[in-house]
Formats: sequence, structure tokens, C-alpha cells
Amino acid sequence: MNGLVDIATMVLVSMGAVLFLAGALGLLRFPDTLSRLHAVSKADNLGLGLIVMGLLPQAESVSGGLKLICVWLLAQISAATASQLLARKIHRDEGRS
Amino acid sequence: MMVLLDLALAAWLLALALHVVMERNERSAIIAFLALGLLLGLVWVRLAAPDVALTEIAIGGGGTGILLLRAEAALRGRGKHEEGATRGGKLAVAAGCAVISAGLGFAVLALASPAPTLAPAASDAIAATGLGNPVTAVLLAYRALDTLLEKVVVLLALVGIWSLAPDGIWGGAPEVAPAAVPGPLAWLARILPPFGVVIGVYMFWVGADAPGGTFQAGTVLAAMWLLVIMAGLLPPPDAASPALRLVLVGGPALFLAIAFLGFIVADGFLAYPEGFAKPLIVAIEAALTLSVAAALAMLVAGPARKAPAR
Amino acid sequence: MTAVLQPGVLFGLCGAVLVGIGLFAIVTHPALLRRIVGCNILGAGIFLVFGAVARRGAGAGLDADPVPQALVITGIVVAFSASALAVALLKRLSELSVGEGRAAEPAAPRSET
Amino acid sequence: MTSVHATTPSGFLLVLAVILPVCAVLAIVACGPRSAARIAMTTLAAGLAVAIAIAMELVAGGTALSYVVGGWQPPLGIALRADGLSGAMIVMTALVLGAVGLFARSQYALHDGGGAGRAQTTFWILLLALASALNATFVGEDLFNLYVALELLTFAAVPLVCLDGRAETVKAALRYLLFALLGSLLYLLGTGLIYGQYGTLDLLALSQLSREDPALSAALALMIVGLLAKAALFPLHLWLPPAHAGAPAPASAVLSALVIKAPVFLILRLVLDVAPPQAAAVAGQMLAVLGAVSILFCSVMALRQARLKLMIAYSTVAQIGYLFIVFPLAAGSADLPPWSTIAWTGGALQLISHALAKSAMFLAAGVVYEAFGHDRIADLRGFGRVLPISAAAFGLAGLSLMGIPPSGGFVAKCLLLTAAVAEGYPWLAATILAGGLLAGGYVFRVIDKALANPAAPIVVQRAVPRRLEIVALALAAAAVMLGFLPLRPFEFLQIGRSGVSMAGLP
Amino acid sequence: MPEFLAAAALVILAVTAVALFRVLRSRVAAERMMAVQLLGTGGAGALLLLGAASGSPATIDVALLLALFAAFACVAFVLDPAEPAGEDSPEEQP
Repeated sequence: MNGLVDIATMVLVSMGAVLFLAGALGLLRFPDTLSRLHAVSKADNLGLGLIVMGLLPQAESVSGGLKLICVWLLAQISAATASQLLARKIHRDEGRS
Repeated sequence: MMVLLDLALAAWLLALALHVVMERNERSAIIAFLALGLLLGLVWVRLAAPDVALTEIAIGGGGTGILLLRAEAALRGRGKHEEGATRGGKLAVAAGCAVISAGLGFAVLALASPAPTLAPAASDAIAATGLGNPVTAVLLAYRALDTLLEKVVVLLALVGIWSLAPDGIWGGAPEVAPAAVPGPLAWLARILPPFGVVIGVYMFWVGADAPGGTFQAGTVLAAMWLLVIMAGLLPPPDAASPALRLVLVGGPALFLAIAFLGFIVADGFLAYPEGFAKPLIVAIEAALTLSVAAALAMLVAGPARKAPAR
Repeated sequence: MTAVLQPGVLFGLCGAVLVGIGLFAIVTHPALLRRIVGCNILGAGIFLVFGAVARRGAGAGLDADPVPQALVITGIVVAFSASALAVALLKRLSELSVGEGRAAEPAAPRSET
Repeated sequence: MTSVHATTPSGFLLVLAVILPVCAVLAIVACGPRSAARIAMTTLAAGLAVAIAIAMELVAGGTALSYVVGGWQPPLGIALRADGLSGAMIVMTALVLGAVGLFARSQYALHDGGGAGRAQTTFWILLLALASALNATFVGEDLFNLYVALELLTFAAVPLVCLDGRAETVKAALRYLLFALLGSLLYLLGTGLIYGQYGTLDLLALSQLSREDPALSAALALMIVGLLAKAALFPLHLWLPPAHAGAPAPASAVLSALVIKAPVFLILRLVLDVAPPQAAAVAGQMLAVLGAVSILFCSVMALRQARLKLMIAYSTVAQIGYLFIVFPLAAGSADLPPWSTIAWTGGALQLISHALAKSAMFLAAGVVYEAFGHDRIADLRGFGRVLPISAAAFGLAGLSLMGIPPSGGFVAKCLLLTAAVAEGYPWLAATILAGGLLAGGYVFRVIDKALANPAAPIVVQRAVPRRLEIVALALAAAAVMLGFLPLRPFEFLQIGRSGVSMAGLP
Repeated sequence: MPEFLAAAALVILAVTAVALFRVLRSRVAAERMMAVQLLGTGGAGALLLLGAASGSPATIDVALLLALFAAFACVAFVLDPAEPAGEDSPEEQP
């Protein structure tokens, strides 16, 4: 039983790590700023989500699990705000040049 | 595995610090410095110092970063430059600094072994305080005098910053919000503070028994307040406003009052009566958290830019 | 060799290097704001040395000596206050040198570079 | 670990000396500007009473006062301790602060706003914070507690420099802050190394533990260099003249008389109490060389200044130099500990008499500035006819700086000179004499102007009340009076120094 | 299990470090602003894994704070003077 949970954790965490890797690759490879940054922030957030899902079964208490979810929510908020602000900024920068 | 991780962290830390120093663009250097503050939080976790990690992320990363970014924005293009060193001079200085680093590294390697420690003393004495977090016990019991004086230091820094306002507007409010607040920021300022306040209260509450405490909680609350002010949802307070001044003074004043109470009901100044140590410490921490939050936010906000409302 | 890889030693050495990097910035950077950043790096290095000392002092069921950790927390708050005061002075100085006499002069319109 | 500190019955006085001003700071911030001056003057008076009580307890008990804060024994907790030297410093601080407070109150009454404006309120808060920080430095026994005290001192001193808000004083304040910060950080680094090596920060415990040890020497070197930056010894003095000359007169007086004495005091404690003898000897020689260069170089600089306050500020760096030549002279020997040497007493007297004389000088200069609206020495011909009391204060204070009898400065320099000759340091003796001559040069330059016949009648822009001048004169007179009771402090300064017998004194 | 989690943390840290330097060295100002976001997500992920690996619950609190301050650091975008936002002229009293 415990083994099954552990395997689930391993799979999800591995997938999360791969997504982080994919995000970095996107950052290095994609041609324009907007798609680069979108790739990395989307991939990282999904990766973090998978890690949180993988670690949830390992949480020792309800509050520990809540905190995990909270971390993920904060990352979502942060990513949403940042990408919008960024899009505005890039838009304006292009308008100026 | 952990050794590899530590090595990677160390390499990253040094590379980032070098980047901060070498980067030509000031704003980029400061953003990298902000990242350095967050990274240091990870390092402190590896040093088994979660309390410090929380403080470093909150103050080193959050507070100092925003402070410096604001300053860079205000100074751009007209910063005061003192004469820089020539290339040869820089090399000489770099060599000197390398020697200092090497000497210091040698001193770190040569420190007494087995390392002297107060950990046993701290954990023996903790029963008398009723606390569970030894760092909080050091800050608010064993070395409470340092903490008390440090609160005065923060307050003095604020008095000093306020005194930089021109005579006519002294006691007025700082200017924090930009003229036009972008929509996403206003959204953030509505959605983040509820999280922040809960996290801040949680940090304060667990601080007695687990990592966390008044500085960390205070900084979180300060950041949330600043965010709300920056988004223009609340006006920044006048420095002269009685409410602000009472919040600022409240924490240290309660601390002092309980410290003096020790003369009467306990062994002396800053001694807690037996059995009441923990509730008193929690009370002090509660008041200090609010004072720290107000003081740190106002430190970032800077001197008055508008005349006070009379 | 393995002794060097203990976190308590490794990050202490890191702290020593950060001290050097910070000092270099303080001495050589022409911009005062960057010198303040340098002070902060120097401070971070010093705090890491404290952290290493604390980590080496693990004992009595604690992973580290709490006393140096508490000192670092106090030090971080003091260092932040110092940065805030320095930044405020720097901003005031630049305001005064731009509009000598007109004390509360707002930021002059700047040309984009 | 043996317990080395035990709270003495009147040890609570030390807590009061540190904490009372803190209470007043909070009260002013809470109550607002209107009551600032009243709260401050009351607290300064109370501080003077506490200081005198500490001194009387020291004399009565003949041993140091100690207080273990919160009952937590060092090394875990923090102890406060006052020996004879600390006691003398506390009394001197309280006296000078009280006089400066009186001066500032009368001066602010001259201006519109009645003393509740920005500069005035800030001044009172910072003055009280200085009182707390200085006392905390003098009674601190814990290296980190001393770090916090030093930071408190910095944060109180820096904004004092730029109270008038002009660009040049803000610049001086910023430079001062950066030097002071760098100094504190180096001090903190040394503190960390000492903790890593010995597991304690308690000075008394360290003085019993310390041995020849490279880590300790490195840590002390870092700490002393850091403190030198704060004390403005020769190569690190660049921040001082603009900062001290730019501040308002009462602020200059405390900065020059008191604030830079705190790091000097700590260096004294580190070198004499903690440093292992051999390292202390090397450090002492180097400090003496820097001190001698300070005396000569900055005295010459003082001679060349066109403005009165800048001249006095340079003179401060020069006079601080005398405190550093004490180290090799007071090195002592196997049967004569440092604190029994005449150089020790000479150094302590120099510290105290300089504080009194320099605050008197800055206050007199403040009166001059207040009266004429400028302090250009060349344009002050005949100011002694208009402001005779201030000119007298300046002259009397000058006697002490030059080391002319009778004055505290004379006794101090005479003792140092004797020690230099006796210990075989002719170059230090020559420096002391040359420094006295140069001091004579810059003091007489001003006195000469004061007594000169003005070509045109000198114009007073603002009538200055007698009260202001009398405060300056009283401080100068106190500096001179020190010269009349030279033998009294000898024993007092040895109270609480470890294992000193009270017999066999000069 | 702890070994695996630590290895995953190491991978994430390494990847984040590479991305961070790529972003910091970018010539586009907007890209440099993303550094803090990257470190916020990557650092929080690594910390969660480390916390689970070492079984110290406080590490999750550190991750929580890291995520919170990464979000807070979004205000950095607004502090850029290249933004059209200027400062209001303060009213000065005589």
C-alpha cells in the first residue's frame, strides 16, 4: 500500500522535474521573448503543480497538505500577475521602438 | 546526494553574487540581488536554520529588493557617482579582496574543533520559558536586551528617514503609489493580502514553538500593507498620525513595561515570572509584530512627500 | 576533504568569498547605490559565517546552535534598517543636487535611454 | 562553566542608564513634538542623577557594578558591568549631554516655531538615543550587545549630521553612514569568528580564556579596523570633518565630544582585556603610529582651515590621536598591569578633558555662527569684544587642547609625555610636544582674531542670550578644573579592574 | 525515497539556475524581470522536495514564504521608471 503511494509520488515528481527541464529548454530555444517566457512560466507552474500533487500523499498532516496547496496557489497568482504585467511591458516596448 | 546539492547551491550562490557585482545595468544588478536574497533562503535551509531562512527571504529578498528597486527608479540617470577605480586599481582591489577571502576562509577552516556550542545550554534553559523554539527563546528571553535595543534601532532609522523630509511637509505621508496603477497589480493587491495576512498570523502564532516569529510575521504584514498602498487601494499614513505612532511605539513599549515588571514580580529587568513566561512572551511578540510591520513598511516608503493633514 | 563538504564548512567558505565580493563592490563601484548593494552582499557573507558556526555547533538534539542563528536574525533586521537609511539619504541627496533649494521637487521628466 | 558575573545590589542602575533614555524616545514618538524638549530635559537630568549614583556606588563599594539581564547567566545571556573607567565615561557623558541639552533648548527658543519643528524634535529624539547608545557601549559586556549598541549610536548620530537638510550635509551624512556601516560589519565578522572559536561573547569570560591564537588575532584585527573607521583615526578620518562641521552646533558638540569616544573605548577594552599580550603589543605599536600621524597631519590640516567649525573638527581627529598613543605606553609589565600605569590615567584624562573642551569649543563656535551668520575665521576680527564669554570659553577650552597648565589637557599630556620618556619612546614624546605646539597655533589664530581691533565694527546679526555662552563657558571651565584635581581619578579609574591592589599608587 | 526526492530537488535547482542566468543575461529588459518569478517557482519546488526528503515540516513554511515574496516582487514591474507612471508633484507648504 505504502509502496503504491510512493510510486505515485515518484512518478508525479519525475514528471514535474521533466516539465521544469522542458521549460528551461523552451527558454533557451524559442525565438521571441513572449513565447519564451510563456513557455517557461507555464511549464514551471505545471511542474510545481505535479510536485505538489506528488507530495500531497506524503504530507503528515492536513495543515501540511493545505500549505502545499497554498504554495501552488501563490505560484499561480504570481505567474498570472507577472505574465500580464510582462505582456503589457513588452507591448509598450515594441510600440516605442 | 545532499553533498552534490550543497555544492550546486554554493556554486550558484557565488556565480549569482559575482553577477550582481559585475552587471553593468543597475536595475538588472538589483533584480539579480533580489534573486540572491531568495537563493540565500535555500542556503539557510541547508544550514538547518529555517528561522533565518524565513527572515532572509522576507527581509533580504523582499524588503531590501523593493527598497533598492524604488531607489534605482528614483535615481535613474541622476545618481551620485563618486569617482570609480581605474582598471589597475580594480585589479589591485580584487587581489586584496581575494586575500581577505582566503584568510577568512582559512579562519573558518581553522575554527576550534569540536565546535564550542551553546545548544545544550539553550535547550536546558528552554523549559523555564515554556517555549518550543530555541531561536525564539534566545531572541525574547536569553538575549532579550539585544532584541529590545534592536527595535529601537529600527525606530531610530525611521525617525532619521522621516527627518529627511523638507520642513514644510515633515510629518506628512510618503508617496508610494505610481500615478497610474496597472490593472494586474490592482488585482494582485486584492488577492494576495488575504493569503499574506493569514501566513503572517500563522508565522507569528507558530513562532513560539516552531520556526517563525515576530520578525518574519512582521515583514510579511509589512509587504502586504505596502502592496495595498502601492496599488492605491489605501492611502499611505501621515507620519504624524497618532494611530501610526501608537502602533510603532506599542510593541517596544509593552516589551519595556513587561521588562520593568520583572523588577517587581521576578528576578529583575527582563526576567519573566515563573510560569507566566510563555504568555508574556507571546503578548510581547504580538505587539512587536505589528510594530515591526508598520516600521518596516514605513522604512521602505521613505520620507514625507505630502504635507500632513491637520 | 569530506570535512570541507559539510554544510557547516562549505557555506562558511561561501560566506568568506561573499565577504570578498562585497568588499570589492564597496571599494570599486562608482555608483553609491551599488555600494549599498555591496554592503548587503558583505553582510550576507558575514551572516553565512555565523550560520556555519551555528551549524557546526549542532548538539543536544538541535540541528544547530540557536544563539548565532538568533544573532543573524537581529543582524538582518539591523542591516535592512541601515540600507533603508542609506537609500533615503541617497535619494534626498540626488533631489537636492537636481533642484538646489526646491526641496520637495518631484522627479524631473527623464528622457528614455 | 563558572559563573563570572553576579548581579550587585546597585546593578540595576546600569539598566536604568541604558533604558531610561529609550523610554523617553518612545514617549516622544508617541506624544509628538510638543512635549519633546520637556521630556528630553527631564530624562537628561534623571540620567545625570543615575550617572552620579553609579559613580558614588563605585567609590563606596570599590568594586565594579554588574547586572545579569533577566537572570540569564552569560554566555547564554547578557551581562552589564561598569568599572571605574566606565563610570567616569558615564558621568562625563551625562554632564556633556546635559549641558548640550541646555544649550540646544535655549538656542531653539531663539527661532520661530518654538522648538517643535522637524529639526528640533528629531534632535531631541536622537540626543536621547545617543545617551542610551553611549551608556550601553560603556556598560556592555557582550560583544554582540555592543554591536547593537554601536548600531544604535550610528543610527542616532548620522541623521544629526544632516538636520539642516542642505545638500552638503546630506552628503557628509551619507559618507559617514557608509564608513560606519563598513566598520560595524567588520566588527560583526570578528564577533562571529570569536563565537566560533570560544562559544562565548562575554568580554570577562574571553579575557580569562584568551591565549595566543591566530583566529583570535584575526578576529580582533577585523574588529579593531572596523572600530577605527568609526573612531576616525588617520587614514579613515575622511568622513569626520565635513560631518562634524556641517551639523548644528549642539549636534557637533556631542558628535565630537562623545560619539567617537565609544569606539575608542571599545578598542581600549579589546586590546587591553581580550587580546593576548603579544598581539596586543603589536597592535599597540601600530595604533600608536597611526595616532601619531593623526596628531601631526590633522593638526596641520586644522591650521589651514578657513572655517572655524572645520578647524575644530580637524582638531578632533588630532586629539583622538593622543588616545591611541596610550597603547604602547600603557602596555605595563609583569608586576605593573596596564591600568596602574600613568599612561592609563593620562589617556583616560585626555578622553574626558577632550570631551569637555571640544564640546565647549563647538558650542562657542555655535554662538559665533548664531551671532554673525557665518564662521569664516578671517571675517571674525574682534568678535571677542562682542561675545567676550564665548571667546573666553574658546580660549579656556583651547588651553586644555594645547596642554597648558592648569587644565585637564595639561595633566593628561604631561602624564603621557612622562610615560613616553620613561618607557623609551622619544618619537612619541616629540609628537606630543609638536602636537601641543600645533594646537597652540590653531587656537591662537582664533584668539588673535577675537582680540584684534576690527577695521570696521563687527556686525551682529542676531543677539545671542547670555545663557548660551555660559553653557559653553561652564564646559570649558570644567575642562580646566580637571587640571586642579589630578590625583583623584587615579584610584577611581582602577575600580573593578581585575586583581588590582589599591596600594602602591603614584 | 529521500534520495530520490533530493535528486529531483537537485535537478530542479540545476535547471532553474541555468534558466535564471539565461534570463539575467538577456538583452530584453522585460526578460530580466522574470528572474525572481523563475526562482520563486523553482526554489519553492526544490524546497518542498527537500522538506519531504528530510522530514522537516518547517521547510514547507520557507517554500510558502518564498512563493509569497515572489508574488510580491511583481510590484517590481511597476517600479520601473520606464513605465508611464510618474510621481505626483507634492504640495509644498511655505
